[in-house]
Amino acid sequence: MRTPIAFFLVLSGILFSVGTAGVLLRKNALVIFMSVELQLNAANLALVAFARMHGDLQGQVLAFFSMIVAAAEVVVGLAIIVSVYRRRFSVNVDDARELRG
Amino acid sequence: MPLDNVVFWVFAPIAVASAIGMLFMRNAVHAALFLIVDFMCISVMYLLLDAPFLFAVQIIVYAGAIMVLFLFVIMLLGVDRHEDLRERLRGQRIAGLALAAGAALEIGLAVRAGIGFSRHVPPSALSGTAEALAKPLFTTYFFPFEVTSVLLIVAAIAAMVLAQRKAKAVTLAEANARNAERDARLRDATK
Amino acid sequence: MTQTVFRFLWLIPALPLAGAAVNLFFGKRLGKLSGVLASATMGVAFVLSAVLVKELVSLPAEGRLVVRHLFDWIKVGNFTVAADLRLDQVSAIMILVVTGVGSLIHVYAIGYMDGDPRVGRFFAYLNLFVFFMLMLVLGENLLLLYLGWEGVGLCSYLLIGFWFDRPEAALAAKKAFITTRIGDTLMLVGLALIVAKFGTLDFTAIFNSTAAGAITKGAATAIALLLFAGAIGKSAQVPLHVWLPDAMAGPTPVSALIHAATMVTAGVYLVVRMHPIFELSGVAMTVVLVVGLVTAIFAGTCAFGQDDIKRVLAYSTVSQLGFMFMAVGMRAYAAALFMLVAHAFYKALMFLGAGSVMHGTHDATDMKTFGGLRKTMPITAFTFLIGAAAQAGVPPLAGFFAKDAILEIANHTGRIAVYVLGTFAALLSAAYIGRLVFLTFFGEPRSQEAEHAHESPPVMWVPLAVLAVGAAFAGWLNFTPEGRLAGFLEPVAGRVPTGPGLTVPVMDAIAVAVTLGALIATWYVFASGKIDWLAMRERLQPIPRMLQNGWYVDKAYQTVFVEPGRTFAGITAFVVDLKIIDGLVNAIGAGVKRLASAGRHLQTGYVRNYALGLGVGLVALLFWAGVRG
Amino acid sequence: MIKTPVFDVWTILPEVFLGGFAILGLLYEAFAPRSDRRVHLLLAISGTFASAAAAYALWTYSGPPTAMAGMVNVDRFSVFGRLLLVSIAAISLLLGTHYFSRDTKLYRGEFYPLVLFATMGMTLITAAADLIVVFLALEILSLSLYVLTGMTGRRGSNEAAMKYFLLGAFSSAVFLYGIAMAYGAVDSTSLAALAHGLSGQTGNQSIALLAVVLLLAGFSFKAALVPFHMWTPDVYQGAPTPVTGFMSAATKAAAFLALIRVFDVAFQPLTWNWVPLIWVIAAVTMVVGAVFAVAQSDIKRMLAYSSILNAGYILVGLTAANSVGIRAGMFYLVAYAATSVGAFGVVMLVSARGDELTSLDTYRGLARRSPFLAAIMTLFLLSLAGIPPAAGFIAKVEVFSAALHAGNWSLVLIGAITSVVAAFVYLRVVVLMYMEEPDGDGERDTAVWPRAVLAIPALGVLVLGVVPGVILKAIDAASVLRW
Amino acid sequence: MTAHILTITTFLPLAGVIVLLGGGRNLSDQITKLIAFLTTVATFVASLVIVGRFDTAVSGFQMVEHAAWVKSIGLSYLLGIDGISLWMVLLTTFLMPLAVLASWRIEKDVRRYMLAMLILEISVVGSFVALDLLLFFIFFEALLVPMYLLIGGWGGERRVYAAVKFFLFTMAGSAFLLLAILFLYSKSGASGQATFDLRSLVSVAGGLSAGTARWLFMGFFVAFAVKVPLFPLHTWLADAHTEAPTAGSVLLAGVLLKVGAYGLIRFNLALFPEAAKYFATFVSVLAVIGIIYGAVCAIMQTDIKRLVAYSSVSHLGFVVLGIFAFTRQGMTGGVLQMVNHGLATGALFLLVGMVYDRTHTRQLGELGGLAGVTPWLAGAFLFAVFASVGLPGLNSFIGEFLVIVGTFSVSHWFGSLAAIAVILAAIYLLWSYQRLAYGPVHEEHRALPDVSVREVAILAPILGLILVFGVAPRLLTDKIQPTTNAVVARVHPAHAQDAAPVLPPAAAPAEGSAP
Repeated sequence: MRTPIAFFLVLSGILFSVGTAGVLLRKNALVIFMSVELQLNAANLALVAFARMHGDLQGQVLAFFSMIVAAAEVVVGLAIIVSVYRRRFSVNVDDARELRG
Repeated sequence: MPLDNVVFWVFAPIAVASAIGMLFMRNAVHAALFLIVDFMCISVMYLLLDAPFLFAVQIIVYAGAIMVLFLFVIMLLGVDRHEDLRERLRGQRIAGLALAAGAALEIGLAVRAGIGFSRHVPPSALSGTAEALAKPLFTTYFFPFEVTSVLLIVAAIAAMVLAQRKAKAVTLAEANARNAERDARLRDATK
Repeated sequence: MTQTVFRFLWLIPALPLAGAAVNLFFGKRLGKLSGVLASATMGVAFVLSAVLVKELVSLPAEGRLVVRHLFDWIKVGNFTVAADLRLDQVSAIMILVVTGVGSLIHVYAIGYMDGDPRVGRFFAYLNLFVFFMLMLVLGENLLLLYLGWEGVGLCSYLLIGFWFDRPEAALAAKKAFITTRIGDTLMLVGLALIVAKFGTLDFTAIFNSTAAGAITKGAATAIALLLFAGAIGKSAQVPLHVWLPDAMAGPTPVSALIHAATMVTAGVYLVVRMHPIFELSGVAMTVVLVVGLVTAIFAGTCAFGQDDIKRVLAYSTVSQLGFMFMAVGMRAYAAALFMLVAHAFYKALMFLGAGSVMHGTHDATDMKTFGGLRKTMPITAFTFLIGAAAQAGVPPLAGFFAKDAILEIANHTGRIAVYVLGTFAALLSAAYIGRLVFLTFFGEPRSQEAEHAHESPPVMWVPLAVLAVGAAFAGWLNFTPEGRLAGFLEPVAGRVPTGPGLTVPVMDAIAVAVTLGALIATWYVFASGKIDWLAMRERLQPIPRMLQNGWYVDKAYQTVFVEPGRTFAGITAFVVDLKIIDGLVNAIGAGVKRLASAGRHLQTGYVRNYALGLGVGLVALLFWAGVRG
Repeated sequence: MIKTPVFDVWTILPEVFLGGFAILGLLYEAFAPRSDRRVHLLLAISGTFASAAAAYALWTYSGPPTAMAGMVNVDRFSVFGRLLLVSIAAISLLLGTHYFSRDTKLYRGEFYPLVLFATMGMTLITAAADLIVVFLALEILSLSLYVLTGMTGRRGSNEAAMKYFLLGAFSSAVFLYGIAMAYGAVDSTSLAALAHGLSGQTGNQSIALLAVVLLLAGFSFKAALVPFHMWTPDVYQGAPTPVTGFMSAATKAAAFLALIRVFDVAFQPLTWNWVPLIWVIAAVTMVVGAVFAVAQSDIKRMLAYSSILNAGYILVGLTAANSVGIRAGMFYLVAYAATSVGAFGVVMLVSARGDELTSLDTYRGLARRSPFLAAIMTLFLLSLAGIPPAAGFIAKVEVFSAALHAGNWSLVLIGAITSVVAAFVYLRVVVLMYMEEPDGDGERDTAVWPRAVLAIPALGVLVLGVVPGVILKAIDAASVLRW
Repeated sequence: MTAHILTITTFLPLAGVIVLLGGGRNLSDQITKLIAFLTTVATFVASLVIVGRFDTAVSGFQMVEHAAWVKSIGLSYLLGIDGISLWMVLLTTFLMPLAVLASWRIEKDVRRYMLAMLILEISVVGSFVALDLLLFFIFFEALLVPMYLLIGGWGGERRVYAAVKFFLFTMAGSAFLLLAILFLYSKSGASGQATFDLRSLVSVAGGLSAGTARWLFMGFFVAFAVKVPLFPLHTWLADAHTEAPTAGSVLLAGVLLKVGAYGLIRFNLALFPEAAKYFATFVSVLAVIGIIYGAVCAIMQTDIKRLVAYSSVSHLGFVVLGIFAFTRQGMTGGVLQMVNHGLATGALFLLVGMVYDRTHTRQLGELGGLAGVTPWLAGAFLFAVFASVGLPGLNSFIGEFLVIVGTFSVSHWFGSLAAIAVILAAIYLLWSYQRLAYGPVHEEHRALPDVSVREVAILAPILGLILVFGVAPRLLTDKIQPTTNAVVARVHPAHAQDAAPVLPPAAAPAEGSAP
């Protein structure tokens, strides 16, 4: 393969940072959560890239596990967001600030 | 210019672009769609990296299941309206972007220092097909694999505990009314 | 055989102490008896002292020193202070005076204090005073002396303030203690210096090593002056004399005993006792002489300006003490002690007389309201007259010889200035005492009290009589040309080297002339009735008022020391301490609190801010690691 | 032909028990006509006991250091961790039961299985020998805690859940990225392999450093270290009090034990790179924890900051990257766990129904209303302030002397000063309890048996303070990591 | 039985604690007080046994009890006593029953109050006999809590402020103390098991570089300077004394302050003799400032308790000055002064308390003429006042004199300046006494009762001792000296022999004409 591994890593790094930015900038809980998903994917990409670099499959297995984790997290996360919405009819995280100080 | 290079240079920009697109879409649905595009590109990268199985899983699980779930929730909650992107928290936007850039920069630097951009890996014999992955999964990684089951159980309980509650009957109309009223309040607050 | 007697030396102070203890706790039950008891202990102590002194005299002239070791008081490292009693010529004289005059005053007090509800406590304090006074004069080391020194101060405080419900009494008591305390503290430093130089406080050891040249002239001067500061305070010399006139707020027997006969003479005793060191530093001697001279004249003028009979006597005491210090300053220790004894008699006599007068006139003390009392209270008047004459220096009474001896030495040691000024002081003392006598006992009664005055009971006039005898004949102690007393004291005091000067008869003549002149003049002004002295005084203002206020020394101290001091203390306590130091502490606390509330605002409740926090931390760590990696 | 490695299940029996009883609880909840707290409690408690017994059995285990194909460590360190966590869980379960019996409309049967699952995740994390297991275990406990936090569905509780979840997800993404980097650095995620790879220069330093930082961030979030702590006060306040107690004690313990294992084994070769990092974090954490606590008016928030502060102290001990420091940290964890569970237990009893009464004013004159609660609360506060004869004192001595031994005296100085500030915070509560008069009526929650339960941690705090020797020997033995 | 006399003395109050706890709320207040009183008396008796067994020939520690406590960290239960701690212990056990008696009028939470008192006694006595640094620190910290509760629970109007201030000040100090102790401890670990044993740490400290030793000295010093308290760190004292209940003030002044001075000798001098010499001037200056500063502040106080509090600052300055003169007289005088101040100021606070019980005011402006209404109370007050003024024949004088002498031989200036306090003491004490007892009596105070039997029982022993130690100070000094001499010899060997030139024995004075 002609593409240097580093490119993939940099790509994953960029995606990771974009995900970070999403978490920091968006107010919609769902979108924030999506950004987290993006970060997880970035991590996966890095794992797979490293796997390719080392020339073994561990990395891919790890990526597989992380997908499972992501799935589970999504379930819990969406459940929480739904229950929050039921309470305050909003998924805008800026509205939820009764606890502060 | 070899094929894989071309593929990479085609899809990598798309991936980044769609990610950024997600970042700036005022509508949650659009954001979700951009994310799906992003996941697709990543799956292509998997293909380039000899991970056919993950390529499949990525499309099915992520682009398929997970994002559909997202869209479903978005619809369910009826929050597919335009979210105003005006930033009310002082310095949040600048800081956020700066931090993101910083993180990207650091990772880039570390990669350059650790691996270098001219390092090419020889084509490897084993490619991540299903059976190839099955072997470590059921030997070395058997225990973690079992542990994931617990994870899923917990997730299931979570869904039951949190979602399954006698919701106070609230019509979408009411909800939207509240939202409008709240947005107005916030707008005043920001003036 | 002899030491069997000296073994009872400790009883002399112990007896009054016992009396004090009993009176203190059971005074109320004893009632009248308390006075009797107190006087009894004093009497026994006097007899015992007499016996011991007789024994002492029977010893060979060189061996006339008895030291009885009781127990080791302090013992730290090589530094030991023993509770030792020392009986030598000087202390012999002192204990005789203290116990003798003391017991007379005790007896007198029985009558004077009759009817006071707290008489028991009075006699307890009086006895306690005597105990401390005896410790002062019998102590073999400076610390015991200091014990007595402070003890008499305490009792003086208690007795001046005995009628504490009178504010002036309370104030006077405090003033007396604190003023003397200033001197005492310097004296304490002197003690410390002595320990530093000699490593001991025992007289014998100090004298020996002084003789052996253990310390330099400078050190001697320092020590001497510090000790003399103590003497100035106790003996009410300028500039620390201010407490004594106020001390007259106490009961009269107290004034007689403490502020005339005994305590105030402690300073003289101290200097005499420590004379080797004073002599080693010539400077100190000069200082003593000057202070004494100044005081004698200064107090004399003040005494002349007083209307309160007791204040006159108080200032007179100060000036008489000045005479004694003059003598000491000229190394005439014998003369000084002689004067001390004589003064003890006639001044005590006059105070008691004054007390008797007050007793007869319902506690009136203003001489302007007296007059002609010699008719209504003859005994008092007669005895008082003897005392007055003695002080004025009418031969052949005690005062004449005492004062003469001092002036003679001044003259014969070529100190002409001293002689002249001393004579002037003598003139003053004759004058003010004359004024007192004539205003009080002669002329016509000037008030109801004066007319209806009555003689005091025997328990009061008998002591007067006895003292009068003493005042009259104390002179014989030192009658012979070389002086009996002087001879007796010579081993301790040494003999003053005398040079040429006026012959004794000449000086006697001058002295008598001065005295009689003064007396006649005062008679003419105050008793002859030919002159309206009050009017004259008005014409002479402001000088009389200045004399009456003791040259405004009190006011000066008030404005120069007391007020600024109080302000300073106030600033320290309420500005420096509360505002600055404590303020700093509280400020720190407040700072933390402010920081904390700032923290509360950091915790906005916006989850995205929290995420920002995470991000910041993360990136910061990344960079840190990047910098290092 | 695949040859499967041997799996001796003994080595993970404690987790098996926890998970098993959790599932039993779920089945009961699912099929019982109406779920009964007592049955749940019985199941869960027996689960903890079984697990504890199984863990204790491993104390004398002398097989190979790792099992499950090198996925879990078997050493006394993990046994210690399990016993600690399981006992915290047991007490929390008991307190939780009272919490629900007091206010039945908050009651949900899933509480018990979830606590068990969370505990399982925690115990697993202390035994994990491979980063992937660490990650999975971390997720198990996190997910369960998110749910527990939001369980009662009161506004506060579910706002807390959302905050906790979003930030938690963020941090676990970071953590995962760290794992990826670690894998990239040396071709493996097993701790032993990492250690080997990094000590021999085969490993990739700069990528490894990236991994160090990212993983540190992940752990710091769980352990509530500044600046990854900001969720703590809100979540502690919002969560149901028994859950808060469980979280504060158990999560911290798990996170730190994992941190110790990962950094003192896997990144042991990089010690000189990460010690400065945790040095700084420790310093900042202590200052922030101590100072910010001063202005709090809600006891749960105050205790949250105090938990942040204590996390800082533990980290101080860890700056001495050696067995002394580990021992100190472990003892501190025990002391803090007992203290914190107890303190939140008292908070629960004082706050009466639901979680209304958690403002400091509630504690006015508590000594008069219920002397016992006031007394043990004082004991816990003393322990937090590190004043003898409470356990916190010995703990502080341990961590400080460990750090001093490593020469970090300036860090200890900061610690000493912050502990004074902290003392002021705790004093305020004591003042309220003992020196002010009660304004409200008499005490509200007079139940006896939860008090009896609270006597356990109280006793523990006292015993650990007076005769710490009883446990220090064991900790000595446990402070040696096998890999 | 007497083998473990120190343990027994220290923990005897624990018996009382247990009884009170066991008794629960159904003990009547009277019984509670009685139990507390009997316990403290028993403790006092036990401590008398210590005096009986004390061997003057030994300059080191006696009746040492050693037992490993927490092996793994080298913490040991190590008790011992020497000429200094002996009297500190006795002072404590002696004042304690009086303090309990003085608390007889307490009505609020009697049981909790007495518990605090007993626990306080344990921790104070413990900190005097502990020879293991950590053990000492434990007691040292532990005694904060009961005292804090006493002030804050039963004090005056601003009690909470005072209590918290007291706690934080001491806490801040002891933070540095702990740091220093642990530093030494970690150094001691270099050779085998690290330890807190004072005796072995002495050698460890000896091995440190001068710089390190000085830092550690400061660590210890700050903690003890707060407790003493030395000049800039004294502000907690005024508030604490003023707000504390009578017994609290008595113990605070009588005992707690001594812990600081004691610590200076026991630890600072023992561990860091060189540093001690290095800082001697600095400390002495602080002490002298404190002596005068405290006295000056006292002059202007109108609250009599506050006045006595400031006088304590002044008196404790003497103690420290004496200690840091490093002469036998100074050191012995300092220790002696610790005892004396405990008695004199303790008595003063007790009397102030009695006055307050009658008049319910501490403001001198609202008092006056008590000497006429309650002569015995006023008399006792005057006695205590003159004890504090330093009247020869009463205890304080000896201490002050020895300190002045001991300091003077080293520095004329310090000695002389310290002496100024003797004047100031007379000023503020006599002035306050005049306003309290002299002058016309206030109307509402016409019919005040004089001392009751209980009060006599409180005052008689303490006033008696004041007199006894004034006349026979050797009762104390003979036991103190061996230790202090040893300390001086260690810190400043040059002063082991007295600075003053030892003169040839003077020609023996004739004992009468005895052979």
